[in-house]
Amino acid sequence: MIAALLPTGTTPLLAAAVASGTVSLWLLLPQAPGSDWLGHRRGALGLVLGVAALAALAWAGRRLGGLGDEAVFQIVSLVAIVGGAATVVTRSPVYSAIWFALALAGVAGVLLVLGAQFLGVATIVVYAGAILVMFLFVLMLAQPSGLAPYDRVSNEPLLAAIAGGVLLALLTTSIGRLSADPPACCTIPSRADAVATAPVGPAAADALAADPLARLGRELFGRHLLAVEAAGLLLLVALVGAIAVVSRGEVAEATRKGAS
Amino acid sequence: MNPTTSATFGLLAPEITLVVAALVAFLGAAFAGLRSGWLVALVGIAAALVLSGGQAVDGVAVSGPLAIDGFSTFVRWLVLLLGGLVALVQAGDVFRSAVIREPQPSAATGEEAGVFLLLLAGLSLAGVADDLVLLFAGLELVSIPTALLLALKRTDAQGQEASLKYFFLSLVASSLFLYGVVCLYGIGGSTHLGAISDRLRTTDPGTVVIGAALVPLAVGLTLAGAAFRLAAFPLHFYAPDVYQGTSPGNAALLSTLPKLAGVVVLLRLVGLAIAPPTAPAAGYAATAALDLLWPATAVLAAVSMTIGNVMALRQNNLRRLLACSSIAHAGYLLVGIAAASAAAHAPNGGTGLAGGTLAAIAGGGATLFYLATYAVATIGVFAALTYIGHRWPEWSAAVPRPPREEAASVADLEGLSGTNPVVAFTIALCLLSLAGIPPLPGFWGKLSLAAAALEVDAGGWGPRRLAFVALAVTLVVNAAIAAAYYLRIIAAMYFRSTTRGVQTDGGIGAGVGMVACLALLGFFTLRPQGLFTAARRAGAVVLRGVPATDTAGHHPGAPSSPAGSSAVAALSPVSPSPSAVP
Amino acid sequence: MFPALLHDALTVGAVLFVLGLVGILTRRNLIVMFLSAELMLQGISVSLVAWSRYHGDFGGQALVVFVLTVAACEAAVALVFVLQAFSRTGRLDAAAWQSLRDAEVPRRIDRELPATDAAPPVWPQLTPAGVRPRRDETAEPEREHV
Amino acid sequence: MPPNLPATLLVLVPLLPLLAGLVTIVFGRRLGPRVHMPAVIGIGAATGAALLLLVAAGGTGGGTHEAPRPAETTVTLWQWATIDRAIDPQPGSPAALPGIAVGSTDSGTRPLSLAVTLRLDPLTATMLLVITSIGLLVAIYSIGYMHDDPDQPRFFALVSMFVFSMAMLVASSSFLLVYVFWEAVGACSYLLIGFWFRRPEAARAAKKAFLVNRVGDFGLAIAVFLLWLTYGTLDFHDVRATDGTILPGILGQTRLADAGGFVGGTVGTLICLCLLLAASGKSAQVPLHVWLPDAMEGPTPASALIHAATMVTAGVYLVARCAPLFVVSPGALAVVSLVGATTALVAALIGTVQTDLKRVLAYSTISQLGYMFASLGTGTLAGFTAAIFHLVTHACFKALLFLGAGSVMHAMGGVIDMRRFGGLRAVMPITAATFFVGSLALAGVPPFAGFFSKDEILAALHARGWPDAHGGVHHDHEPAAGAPAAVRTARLVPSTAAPVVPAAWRSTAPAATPQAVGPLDWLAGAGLYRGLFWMSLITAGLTAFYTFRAVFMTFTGPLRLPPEAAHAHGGHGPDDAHGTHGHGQRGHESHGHASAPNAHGHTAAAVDAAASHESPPVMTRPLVILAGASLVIGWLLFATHGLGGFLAATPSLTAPAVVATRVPPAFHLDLAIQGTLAAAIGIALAAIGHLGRRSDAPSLERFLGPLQTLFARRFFFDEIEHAVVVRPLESLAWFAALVDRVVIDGLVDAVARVPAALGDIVRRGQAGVLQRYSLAGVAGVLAVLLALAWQLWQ
Repeated sequence: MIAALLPTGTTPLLAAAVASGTVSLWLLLPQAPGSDWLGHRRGALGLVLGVAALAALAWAGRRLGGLGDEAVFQIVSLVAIVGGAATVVTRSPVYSAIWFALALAGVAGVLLVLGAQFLGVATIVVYAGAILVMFLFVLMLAQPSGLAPYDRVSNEPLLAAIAGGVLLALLTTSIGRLSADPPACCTIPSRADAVATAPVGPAAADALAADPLARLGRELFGRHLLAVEAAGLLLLVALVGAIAVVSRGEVAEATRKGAS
Repeated sequence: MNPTTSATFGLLAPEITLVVAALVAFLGAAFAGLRSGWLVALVGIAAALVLSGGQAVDGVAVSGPLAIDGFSTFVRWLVLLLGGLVALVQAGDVFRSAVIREPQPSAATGEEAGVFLLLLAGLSLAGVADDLVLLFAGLELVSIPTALLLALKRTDAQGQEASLKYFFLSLVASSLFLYGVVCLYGIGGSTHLGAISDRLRTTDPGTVVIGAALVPLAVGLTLAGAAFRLAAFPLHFYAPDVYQGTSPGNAALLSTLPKLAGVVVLLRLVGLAIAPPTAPAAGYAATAALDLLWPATAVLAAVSMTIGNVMALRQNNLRRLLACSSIAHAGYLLVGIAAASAAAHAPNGGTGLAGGTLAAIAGGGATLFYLATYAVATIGVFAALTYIGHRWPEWSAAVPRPPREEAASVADLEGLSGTNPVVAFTIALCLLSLAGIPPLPGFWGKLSLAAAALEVDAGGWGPRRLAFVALAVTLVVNAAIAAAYYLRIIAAMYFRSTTRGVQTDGGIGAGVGMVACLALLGFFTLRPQGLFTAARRAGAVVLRGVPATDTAGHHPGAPSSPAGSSAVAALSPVSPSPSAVP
Repeated sequence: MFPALLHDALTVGAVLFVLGLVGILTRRNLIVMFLSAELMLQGISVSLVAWSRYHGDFGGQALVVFVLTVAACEAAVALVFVLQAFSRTGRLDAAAWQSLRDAEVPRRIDRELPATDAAPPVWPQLTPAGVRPRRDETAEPEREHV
Repeated sequence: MPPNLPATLLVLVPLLPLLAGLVTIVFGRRLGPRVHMPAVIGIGAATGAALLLLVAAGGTGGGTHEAPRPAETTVTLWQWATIDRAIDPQPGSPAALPGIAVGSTDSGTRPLSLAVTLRLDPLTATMLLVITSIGLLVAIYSIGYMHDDPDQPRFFALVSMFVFSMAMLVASSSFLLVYVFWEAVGACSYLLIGFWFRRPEAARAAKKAFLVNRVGDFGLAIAVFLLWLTYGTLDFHDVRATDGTILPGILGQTRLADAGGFVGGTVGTLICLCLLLAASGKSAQVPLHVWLPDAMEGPTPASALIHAATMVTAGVYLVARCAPLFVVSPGALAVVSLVGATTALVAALIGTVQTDLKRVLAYSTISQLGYMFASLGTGTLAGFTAAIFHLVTHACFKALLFLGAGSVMHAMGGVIDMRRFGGLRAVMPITAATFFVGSLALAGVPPFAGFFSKDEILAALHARGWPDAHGGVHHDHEPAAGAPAAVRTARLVPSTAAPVVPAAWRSTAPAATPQAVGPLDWLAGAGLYRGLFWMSLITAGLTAFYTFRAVFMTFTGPLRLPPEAAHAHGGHGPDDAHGTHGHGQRGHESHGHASAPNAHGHTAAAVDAAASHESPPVMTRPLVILAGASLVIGWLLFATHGLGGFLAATPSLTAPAVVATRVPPAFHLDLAIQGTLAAAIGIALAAIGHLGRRSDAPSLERFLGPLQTLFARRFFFDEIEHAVVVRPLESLAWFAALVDRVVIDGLVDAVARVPAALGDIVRRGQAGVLQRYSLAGVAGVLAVLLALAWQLWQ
């Protein structure tokens, strides 16, 4: 009967996962202690709800078929999600960054399962290897010790968690509706036609198995060559701009100090 | 799929010129001690304009991820024109910095100019893109340089705060937009816009299911991305703060070029869902997208213009006031988009020209026309503000003269008609155009927007028509409200006297930019027809969903292809020179 | 009929996207905000690759390459902004930047926060004999307003 | 007259003032003392051209018994813009004109061309002559009045630009152009009210005028949109396309020839009400009249030109021009009349207690404009022509009165408060005499101009209130409702040659056209017009009262001059004039020059009468000319019935429904007597209260005048009169003034305040906190997403 109330595309299990995930996120987000009756219990409660949400989410997922695939996918996506959640809720920014590295590992795993080997490796190399390390430097530089007050409170955690929950519900419902029946207007009387006109789909996906890296390269430097050039420009402008901003800031700083 | 060939690069001559100019500016500044980077920028823009002048306007030239058609040519011209005006203002800004000695005079003008040129190149690429990847890359090539310019042009605390806010909010907005792109890709199965359009309009059940599931997300999130660039509700909050915290030249940039990007995105989105004249039928997902898009844009339009205008009423900081006005103008622009998307799926009309497509084109054309007139007027105001630069405070001869203050509030413009009549006249004319006082171009723009809104379902009085009549009335009411605060500025300039001196240390570049905007406004007042026709053609091309073919045909007058030529001929402005009946 | 892998991968992407969004909305540390934004991009990448696999089209993967590039650029720019912000205010707090706001709105100030999660350690102070005990103002736990 | 001459002249009429204005702007400073030359010459030449046009526009008009044929000439200057698709009128609606080729509607690509087209017809010719001739006289007068002002170039440039804009407004042949120049005259008016912008009152008044007018302009904009939606064009005239098809204009002859060519019902009424809103804004009708009294802060010649004679009549012109649109919406017509008569009465009441001479005249202008609207609202040919007739005569005598007031103000050193001077007939005989003539005309005393035009208005109202009394024919047995009433009555005209009462005149009758009944048509009953007639009659009495109160206060009684008067002509240096004109002379405090020792006492005796003198001839000659005109024009135009017959050839007034109401011109002796009696009572009351008294005497001290003992017998009469007539009248007038100030002004202010209050709420959101912004933005996006998902998936 609950299912009847829910819109097509979502299930009670999924809805429960989203709801408990929302509450858990709210509980776990940094908040000033003593702000409500939950007190120190909120962390434990949040963890319990979070685990429940993850379990429900995993249970609500589709069965992938092979046990090996299934297990691998479950594990890497679990790592990604747990890492992501921990990034968001951990108070210390340094730990947060490290959790983010874990999430990246999970995402890389998901990408590998999805057959995007190059992207999986690139994610690790680009993010974990470059960006994250840079940010850790900055963190160490900027925050030598302890927790700053602004790390221990967050901005409107309840409203943000609700917003996130609503968005997640919307997204999962949309995803769930992908396997719904077509709208009444567009059911083609004869299924044979439908099959005949069916374009790429799961069947075409198998084509990916053959030499994906070469195909990706061909795509990138064939059709998307211009975009590659544009990306080069983007990197150039970011580099030059960043340096210019820094140097100008230094000049301004010097002028300010000289003036005072 | 069209491969990228050397011809592709040939079609991109203007953009490549911009990039080369940017490289010259970068390298010159770094290694050759180039000090006048903005001069390089102006030369580069001029060269790009010359090169783009030779491109074909009619027909579609498709190569790789590019589609050079009437729309992209129009966008490119607009980018280069507005870019040139903004560059003039920015160049003036440098001179101003030189006078007030805040940062080193020419510390990084080469870098600034190069970043700006790459911004223009990115915007132009977004205009010519026929592919989601290139569109995304082009849009990011707008966002990141914009944030960098914000940080480069003003390095004090306010400038930093402005750039920080803009950057982080643009992160959120781009992520939302990108998820919308993901949904479009999920529907389309390809990054090619034409392929996405085909899949949107298909009747194949499997694809229709995907479309039905993802269309709300795709429409809503793409709209969110565009709303941030337009500074429209609900992602408008940054505008007043960022405008206030940055230089007038940057404010001129922010209020025009990202808006153009937003309009390009929205028009492309509407165009995706419109069936070309030769297509058999409109598909479920496409019509659903249009049916979702028009109420959303109509509501956002009404809210944006109302919020912007009422918020501007009591502002005293000029840039803050103009930011609120920019929010309001984003709302006006959305009126045209709403009209286009509603008219594109007329309930009684079929596909192609017979249905509401003509009214849709009216909406798209009106949006582009309004954008051009708005941008020229608003750049004119900011150019004048840049040119004014600083004012001396009131002082008596007995005490030492206090330092100059930046002309930032409405009160700082008092008595300007006496001290700088040309500047005051330019500001007044630009503001009157923004207010939509006839016969200035802003009036023609508002008129064409309202007309486009009223053309929706012009056959009967259904609920959609009532909604659009209400939208048009909202527009007119808002124009009346807006007159109040524009008038306040004009009254300050003309009806107050002052003893304060004006510094006009903004530099000659801003002065030239100001006069150029004035001249353009005057020209469009007397001859709006040319711009109007061009905007309408551009709207026709992007909204008709012309199938992307490699044939560069479709000349309006060519009798060779009957279907195409009649379609185009019907779209081109007919002027049978009516004569009065004696 | 509908591939389960697509469904699950999209769900993972959506969860990551939403987590990142919540992070950027709530966390006030500029660096954590940026990491959250990257998390959103990760979610987008996963979704794109999932669709790419479903459609058998490499455009999605190509788009992910560009998303990665953009992320790198954003990282560079964000680093500069964050560093500059830190050098000016000495904090990485997003809410510290409020000087640009409407003239009529007061500055928003957080509730008072204790300096650490635990109760502040108060060290006994030995007063020399014969001298009246004096309160040391500087030893008072610093209470921060943000 | 050569065939091309009218077209050329028509272009010249606006062009010459435009050139004059441009020349003044460009060469203003270099012209030195001859800065007025371009304006005077340009407007003068335009006046000549307008005179010739009046002859050219005569056409076939003039006949009084046969229905006149419409006379119209159009000249297209250039195509402004072309929009490749116009909205076609909804098929089946009256606007679609069945049976006439409406362009190539089948292809759906009928172009809409926005051409700059001028038109010439009797209405335009009349208006052009009024505008240019009053403009010329005002320009000449200003030579004297403004001769010390350092900003003369700006003044003459603005006057020229105003004459240009106003001429274009009445000559343009498209609603869009009308809208453009509607705004342009508003802008000129704004700049002229704020001419002495260093005075905060002037700047405030200018802003108020602009904002109130924006409300009216909003109405016009909506009306233009609705017209476009309904008729698919904005041109007045028919346009012949190259392929020979005729695109019927809204007021074109094709449409006028078709009895059912105009859309009535809800849409028609809505259009008319929007037009009325626009007209109310420009013509200062209740409740948008609040700007006009404040507009008197401008220079007096500008007040005479813009705020008395020409611009404020733009609303009257607009309604008259759109007569066919109004006639099919009797409800809207009734509202027009109601608004007009209410305005007339309220403004007259307020005028009775004003002490500022220019404000008395301002309220009088509002009141007289109300008369014109009341007349227009009758919807009869007589009503329309009477309104234009009154417009013409009113332009004459009101310009005269304003210029006279300006002359007084000029001589009194800028003082305009009637309590501070008196008995001026001794020092300013010409001004006094001409002012007196103007007052007689305004009061409606025969045989002055106002008498005839007011009589026609009263007659028009009377004819609607008591149709039977005018030989009306009852149609108690109406034919089937399906037959077009207008056609029916048109058929009756030649056969009976008697006035016919359209069915719509009676309260329960259906609309004049067979189409939908408008939502307000129940208003248009005879009872309403009876009430309006009585209101107008009372207004006539009040008009006479306040006019002569002003005359007596200003020109009779013992001679008293304010101290500022001594400075008015003490020296002619620019500084002096600047001091008197430029700086807050409206205040009651003694102003003058701070440096000059105030040697003069405040009493009349102390003032050297010689210091103040009659205005120079360049100022008095226009007064004399206008006085002469006020004396003869009414009689001339009435006796020959020239104007009525002339105007009847205006295309707008040849719509069948209008023509059907033709009545033979007649002089209604009973009405004339009633009107004259009302005026006489008003004058008598004013004389009792003010004739020969000190103008600053408070009403309770009236009996302290020097003639007290001689008129001892009047003591009781005065007291009774005071208790029975003056006191109630005064309290009523004060009440009206109070309502005006508090309620209506407050209402206008409130309308302005709502957006500001809303803005203050919205501004709270701009708290400057980054994450607040992102949260709010994401919430908004989520709301949109949820709405979209719900819409598609529900």
